[in-house]
Amino acid sequence: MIGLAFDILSWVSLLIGAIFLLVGAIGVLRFPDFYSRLHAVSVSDTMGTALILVGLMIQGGLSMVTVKLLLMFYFMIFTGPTAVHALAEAAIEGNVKPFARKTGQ
Amino acid sequence: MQGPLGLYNYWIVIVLMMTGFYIVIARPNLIKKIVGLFVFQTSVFIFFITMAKVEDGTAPIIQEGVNLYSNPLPHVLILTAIVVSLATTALGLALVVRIRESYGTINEDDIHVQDEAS
Amino acid sequence: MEHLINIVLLGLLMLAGFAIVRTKSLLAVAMLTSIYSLLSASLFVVLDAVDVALTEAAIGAGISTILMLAAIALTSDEEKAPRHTPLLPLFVVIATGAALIYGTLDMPRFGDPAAPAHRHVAPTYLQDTPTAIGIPNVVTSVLASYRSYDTLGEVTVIFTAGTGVLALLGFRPRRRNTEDTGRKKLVILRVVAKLFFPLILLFALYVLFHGDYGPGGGFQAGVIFATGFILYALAFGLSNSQQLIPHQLLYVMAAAGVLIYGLVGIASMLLGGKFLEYQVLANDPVTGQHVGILLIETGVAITVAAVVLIIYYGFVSRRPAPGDI
Amino acid sequence: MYIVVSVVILISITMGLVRAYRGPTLYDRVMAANMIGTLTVLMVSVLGFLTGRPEFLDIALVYVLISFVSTIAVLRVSANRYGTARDDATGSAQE
Repeated sequence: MIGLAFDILSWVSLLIGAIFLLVGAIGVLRFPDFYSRLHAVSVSDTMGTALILVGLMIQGGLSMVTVKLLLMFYFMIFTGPTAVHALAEAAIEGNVKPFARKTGQ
Repeated sequence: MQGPLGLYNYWIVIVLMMTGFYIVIARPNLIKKIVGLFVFQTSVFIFFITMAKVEDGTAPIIQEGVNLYSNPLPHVLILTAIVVSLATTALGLALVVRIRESYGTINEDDIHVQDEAS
Repeated sequence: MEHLINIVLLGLLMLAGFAIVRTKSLLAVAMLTSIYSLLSASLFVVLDAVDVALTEAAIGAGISTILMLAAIALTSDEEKAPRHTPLLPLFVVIATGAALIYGTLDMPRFGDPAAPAHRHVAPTYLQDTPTAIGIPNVVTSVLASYRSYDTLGEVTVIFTAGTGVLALLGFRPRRRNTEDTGRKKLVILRVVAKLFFPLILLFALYVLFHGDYGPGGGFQAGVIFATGFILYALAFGLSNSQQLIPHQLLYVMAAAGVLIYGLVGIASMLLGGKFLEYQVLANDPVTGQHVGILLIETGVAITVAAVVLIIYYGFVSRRPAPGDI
Repeated sequence: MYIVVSVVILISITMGLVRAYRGPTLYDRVMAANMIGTLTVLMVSVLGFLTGRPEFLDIALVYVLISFVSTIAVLRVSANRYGTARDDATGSAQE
């Protein structure tokens, strides 16, 4: 019974994480300019990653696997935002203009 | 998968290999050529690893209760080949940097023109 | 089900290859190469080659890409159109590809357990490794024990490449404080780099010593070690990272690794065995194997780390302007 | 369940690859490469569970580090190459 509850919990977590990843990827593909696409990336970078890793951790149980997943979680929660921040800064420096609506000058 | 369809993996790898080969022979930019070489090398690695795969096998790290492993020998060969590919890439890029310093360009066509002029 | 993932990954690889051919900006090409390498590394995981996947990720997607970026920084970014029509190369490529595909028709089908490649020595390695070598990772046992001559050659190749790059590019030490230390926009990167630097080195040691039991080993550990220093150099500038590890020390390390490897071989000869026959290194043959594998893996890691750093510093220190990569 | 997640990840990687090919700026490509790196890490972790040998997470850990370092590296190169005059000013002011 407890096992089933944990399974359902991890599946829900994995599924919601997958939805976040998909939403982020669609955003990266469809958004009109660089900065909004960067915004979409951060969705999959933080929420999607976190939920999928949590789902896997529930599956892993109390073991070395979960420790490694926690370490990965720690790494990714730092690297993702740092990389995105560096990207945004480099883009500003490289004179990438934000998207502006053509009619409302 | 039975019949010739069971070979699809090799065919795709050959397409990849030819992509790299095309970049090497058709593009005049020297760094692009090295990228082509890199693509070629990587597809050769995929070719070998494909050959090592055994249906329903698992990674060749011995574990209780597992009987069928993939072939470890190609893995060893490719592991060392990847390290050699690093060595060749680094040397090639160093040569490109030196060529750029003496010719002022990394375009093969321009280098030929300069060579014929002198 | 794994077939599906396999096919999709191969399709993505073709897409990436096509994008590499079509893209003109070399920095973008380097990015696409990194993606190509990451994708092939995940393909290796699907095909059970975990050690290879680890190596490809660290070397192909990591160091090779960084070296390409450093070379592009020293040369130029845009690619000129070729002067000749691509028809002849296209013809050559298609003809070669057709010949190769014709050649594959006689090959055993994908994943066939009865293929000749799986019949010859591989079963012996898989069967004997737990008893004769005593470690679970067969790839490490073949790499470091059964075929340790090969690996010695490999380490020498790496050493030679380091020497070659050093001869071609040389090394120009930087004066201190010529670089942009303390620029505000790097603050976040610097904090994260400070946080990660010791962890990366620790992780490299884990990969080195855990290589007997899981994916890993000397080559990967050396590259990860070097990656840690490269991250430091990217965040804090070249001269600061050279204070951390002076280049004279790197020369010594590059040679010392190969020497450790060779000396293990000579030690086993002096103790009455053959060259690189580890059984004689301890009272118990299995313990001897353990000791030998650990020693030579350490030697490999030292050489690889030193050579990768020599190559990286060689490229970066050639930039005249105060710039970091 | 793992299958569903890995298929979703593969679809997302495809979208990222399309973005990396289409550009239009270098930064878009770097962003796509970074995203593909993250997705690959997740896929390798999920694959470990799918094949029943989850102890191979070391590979995923290496991927995290490598994709981070190469993203930073390309940004530093492009900053040195395309950076505005502001960059050089601070550099020479300190010399």
